[in-house]
Amino acid sequence: MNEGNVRVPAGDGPVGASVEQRDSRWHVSGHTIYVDDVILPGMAHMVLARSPFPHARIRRIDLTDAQKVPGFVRALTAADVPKNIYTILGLIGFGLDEERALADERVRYVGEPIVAIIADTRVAASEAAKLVRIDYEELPAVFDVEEALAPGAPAVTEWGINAFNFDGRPFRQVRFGDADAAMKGADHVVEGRYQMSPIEHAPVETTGCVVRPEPDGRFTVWSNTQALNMSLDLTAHILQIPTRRLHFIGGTVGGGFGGKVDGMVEPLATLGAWLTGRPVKYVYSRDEEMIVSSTRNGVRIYMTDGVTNDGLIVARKVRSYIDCGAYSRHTPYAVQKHAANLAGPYFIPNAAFDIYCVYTNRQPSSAMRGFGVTEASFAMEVQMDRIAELTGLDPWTVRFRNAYHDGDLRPHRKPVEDATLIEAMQAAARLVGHRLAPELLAMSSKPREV
Amino acid sequence: MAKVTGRGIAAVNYPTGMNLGGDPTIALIHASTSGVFNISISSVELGQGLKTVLAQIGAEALGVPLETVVLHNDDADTGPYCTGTFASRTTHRAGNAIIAAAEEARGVMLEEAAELLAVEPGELATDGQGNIVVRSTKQSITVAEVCSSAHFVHGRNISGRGIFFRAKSPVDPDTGAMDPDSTEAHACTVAEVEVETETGQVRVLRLTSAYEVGRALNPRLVHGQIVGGAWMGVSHTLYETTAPYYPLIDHAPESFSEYLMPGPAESPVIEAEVLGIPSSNGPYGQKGVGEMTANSPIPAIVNAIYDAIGVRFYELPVTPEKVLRALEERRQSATLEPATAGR
Amino acid sequence: MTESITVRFVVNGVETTVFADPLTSLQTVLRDQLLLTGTKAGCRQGGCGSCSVLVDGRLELACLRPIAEVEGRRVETIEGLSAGESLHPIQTAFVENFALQCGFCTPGMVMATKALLAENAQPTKDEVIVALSGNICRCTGYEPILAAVEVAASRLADGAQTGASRERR
Amino acid sequence: MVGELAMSVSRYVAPESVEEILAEMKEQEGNYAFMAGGTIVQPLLSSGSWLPHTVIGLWRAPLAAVERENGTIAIGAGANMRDLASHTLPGGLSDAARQVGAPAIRNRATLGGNIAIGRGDLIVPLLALDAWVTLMSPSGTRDTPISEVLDQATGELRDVAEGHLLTRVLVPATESSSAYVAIGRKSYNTPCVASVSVNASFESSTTVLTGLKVAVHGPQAWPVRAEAVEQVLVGRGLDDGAIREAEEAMSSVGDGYSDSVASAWYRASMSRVVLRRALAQLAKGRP
Repeated sequence: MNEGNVRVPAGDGPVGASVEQRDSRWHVSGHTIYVDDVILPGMAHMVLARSPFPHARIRRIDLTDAQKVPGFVRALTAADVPKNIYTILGLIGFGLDEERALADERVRYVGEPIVAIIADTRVAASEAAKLVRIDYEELPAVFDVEEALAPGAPAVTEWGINAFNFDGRPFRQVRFGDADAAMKGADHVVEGRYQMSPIEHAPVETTGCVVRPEPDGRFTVWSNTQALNMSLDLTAHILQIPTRRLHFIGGTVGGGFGGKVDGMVEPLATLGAWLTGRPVKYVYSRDEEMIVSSTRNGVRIYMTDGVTNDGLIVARKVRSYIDCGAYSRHTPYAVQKHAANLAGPYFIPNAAFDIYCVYTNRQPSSAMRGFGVTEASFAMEVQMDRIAELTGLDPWTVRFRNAYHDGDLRPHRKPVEDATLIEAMQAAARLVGHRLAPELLAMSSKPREV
Repeated sequence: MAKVTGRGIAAVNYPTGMNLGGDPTIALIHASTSGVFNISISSVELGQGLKTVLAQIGAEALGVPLETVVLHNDDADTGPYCTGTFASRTTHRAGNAIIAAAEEARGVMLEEAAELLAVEPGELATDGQGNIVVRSTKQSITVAEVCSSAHFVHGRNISGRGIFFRAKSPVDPDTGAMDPDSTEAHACTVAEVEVETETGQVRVLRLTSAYEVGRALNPRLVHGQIVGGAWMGVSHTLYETTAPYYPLIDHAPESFSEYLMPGPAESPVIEAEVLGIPSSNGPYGQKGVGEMTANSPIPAIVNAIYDAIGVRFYELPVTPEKVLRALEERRQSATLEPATAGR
Repeated sequence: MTESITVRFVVNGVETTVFADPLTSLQTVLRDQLLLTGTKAGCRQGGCGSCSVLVDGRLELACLRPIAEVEGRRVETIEGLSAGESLHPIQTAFVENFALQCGFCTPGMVMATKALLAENAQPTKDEVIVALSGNICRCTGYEPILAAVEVAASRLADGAQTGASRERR
Repeated sequence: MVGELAMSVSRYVAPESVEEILAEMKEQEGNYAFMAGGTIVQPLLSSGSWLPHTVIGLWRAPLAAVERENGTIAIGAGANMRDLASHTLPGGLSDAARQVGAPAIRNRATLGGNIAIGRGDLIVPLLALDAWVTLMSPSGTRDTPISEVLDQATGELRDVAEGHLLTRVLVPATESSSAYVAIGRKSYNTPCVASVSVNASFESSTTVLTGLKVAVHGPQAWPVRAEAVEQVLVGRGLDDGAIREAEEAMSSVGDGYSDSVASAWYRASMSRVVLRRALAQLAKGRP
């Protein structure tokens, strides 16, 4: 449908009413079936043997001891995976194939999967996974985003440069107005270096799936993915099977926060079910969720604002390094979103942003609640208080003066619609009993008078 | 041991929908013979109340009671395509898709009712209680009767299809010009903190926010996002990291006892007001609220710490160690201005 | 593998016999053998509280007790609290107060609340906080959960009073 | 353990008497693990991380009694944190037990297990109480100071996990003033950043210390007696100067250690803070 005028609810109908959450009676009674609650006859369990090193070459894999564990069923290695090398954003035509479902020659982060063990019980599979003997040659690793881009840094990627390529540049570029000229003309320059930490999603339910091979050649996949169709498409791609063979069931997730969109478990569990003919459960342990699953991006932001004596930001320059870890996953998307949001809710007439997606030997980072924006908001809003302090204005006034209005152009050149920052700030001030100056109270987000 | 308090503010915007678009979500609706409306969709519930709010939207748009709407989101065989639950997109996308599907299904339902009541469909209204009413005469018929008749008398298929789709925006490689969002939500948060100068521990006492997130389709669910997100904001600001010695990977937490998050004792008082100004394109004027709720608390808390002790922090999380080191550096630095602590 | 043993115990009032490796956790037996999957497995490390159950009336984590040590004991799980539509007052309070989002920690929260209110019918807020300090919720920020426990406590206290006054009559 | 060829657990026993436990120990010749509350061992078994040949369950044998006799309190190693918290044990032992984990953990975690991990929070008050432990083995029984079981110089545990059964802990039923102070990153259910236990005797109606025992976890990766602090304070009153010197002495106990919840620097700093707070508690209530 087209975007346009919206419907208005009837008023006495369900929209606008705080009706009870539909699942809540199921949740409180323990009736909700989460993916780990799918327990099937003959079900085997998958546990991964993983890299203990942040960067290493794999010399040899020896399964002899693992195979001796009572209950061992089968091991999967890179050679078993039909399309082992992929990148998840490849599904929407973005990025280069770079990550392997199972590592073959090199591992690039602690916890990278190498061998998938299938056994009768979870304990047996865990035990066998610990008995997979892997001979490694350790390689130098890099963990800092700026060190990773420096000459001579260990190459994390296969193409040698530890940065994602955006339209021929190692960064995404935004240029609006003339930031250099405006910066020179500014009364003050405020510079800051901000660092967002990598953070674990920590859903109480860990990532997982159960796959049952069906007699018609299909696979029923119970998954706690946040995106059923995306996980289905990725599984079909890695297994090189038509999507008609995959029946994904899910829709109820024990906490996501962006952590369950990487499609890490479904392809391997489906392959395991395919090759063993048994239902296979692959659910992350808590330490896997902590150490292996993707995190929020670590982000370093260098932000420079040119400011007038009136507290108006006339120019902003930003260089951000978004740490994707060993593989880019959804981070190039975060770069785009970061680039689109670096002016925040303010009108900044001159802007120049360079945003890097940097590879390091850290566990891959990916989507998490607000990524691309959360760290930008942190930097921008600390920056606003510094501007207030520098210009002798109070923090409210600086924000009101810079707030965007409907019709203002943002650095990405889309005019602002639905602007309501001023109204939100007026309400917040009222809630905490802060008296705003009359001219601030009189403001609105309506288009500026020309 | 001294405890000093401070107050800080932060204001944020947040885009609704996948950056650049290109992210379809489709809904199908069909009626049963007795007037139950089944919505099929593949959008995943994460606990935010998606199934609840989508059923509310469906019932509202169909004009039928909420309890007669059943929502199926569990099966990618029977549910049509959804890009996924992320990017504060799903209520917006799926909600709009459901409205479109509901309009089509409702149109067929009213055609059937019009034929039964010998009036024009335009003369009919639904009362939301399971009846279809002729506006002028107040003559009515139940939705159940209409659905039965559609199936067994006139062979009408009361169903509807809806999609929400924004074509993917290109990005100009040189200027970064793009269309990144459907709408923008806004929030302003005021944080009050207490810093214990002996240990460097920060306690967030209160987070007060005003949220402008379009029309709240289910106010308690919106409030739940705000409160849970505010707690996560506290957690991100003061506790959480997978790399306590960033950028090094040493001592990465492996369990809930090592990975620090605030418990119920550390939760601040959280108050929020939702303004409810409708957006121009969300279902019933909604905007996405799921992701943004952790964003404004973070800088608000950091700014409040500055207000309390006069030290500005640029790296998250602001651990007690960082606070204590900063305070000790100030104490040891004779050249500094008198501390602003305690003001 | 350790030789499996027969273990007899009572689950939600029902005499139950299982045949299992003695060192299998109660959690695994409840979930995989008895299909009582309301007891969740969020970490299997004793760190999340999602497998909270009552053993002989005391709060325990089902992931930490081997099934051999359940012999002769009385185990209560979330499934024992309600039947069909009829919910326990604690469960009703959670529903009405929106004291959950994804719901994964909820059975554990409800069981921890039950253990608390059995020992301390009118807990202070700090006592509730201590009682729930082993149960992790990543969604709600805890505030609605604390509110639900308060409501549940007052309703159960009212109910208990009603019960007692009936007896007096 | 990683690197060794693990064998699945082959045998599980839960004897009803100490004698039977000793007999089993003798029969298995060291290839066994004890399990009491399950809070430590069960997760390792469930994840396949640690699979000893035999697991000896300690819950059936009578090891949980708390008995007072002749100025000594004998605490069974099987007593759990909830039990310990419900008693009024000297030297902050009950306070420390009350702060271990969360209620469900305290209902299971035992004193013996807390000692056997070598880093348990209860070791701090036990060191400051000069506690002794009773160790039984197939070849005999002996009582040993806890400071010898946990090697103060290296942090290594001797004779607790291997070859010996820790049956009870002996602490003096002291009347002396004591305080236990711990700092964590959160209020509840959180690992200690630093903790200290002090036991003091005073000259009557002054704050002059006639005797003092201080144990701390924070300066070193394991709990230790802080003798340097004791030496500074004994014979002096708890005035600001003495406390400042005591804090300096605490700095000499160790530089702290780093883990996921705190760095060595912060631990060392908080070790001084917990000492300061504990001494303040002692001074409170003195004339």
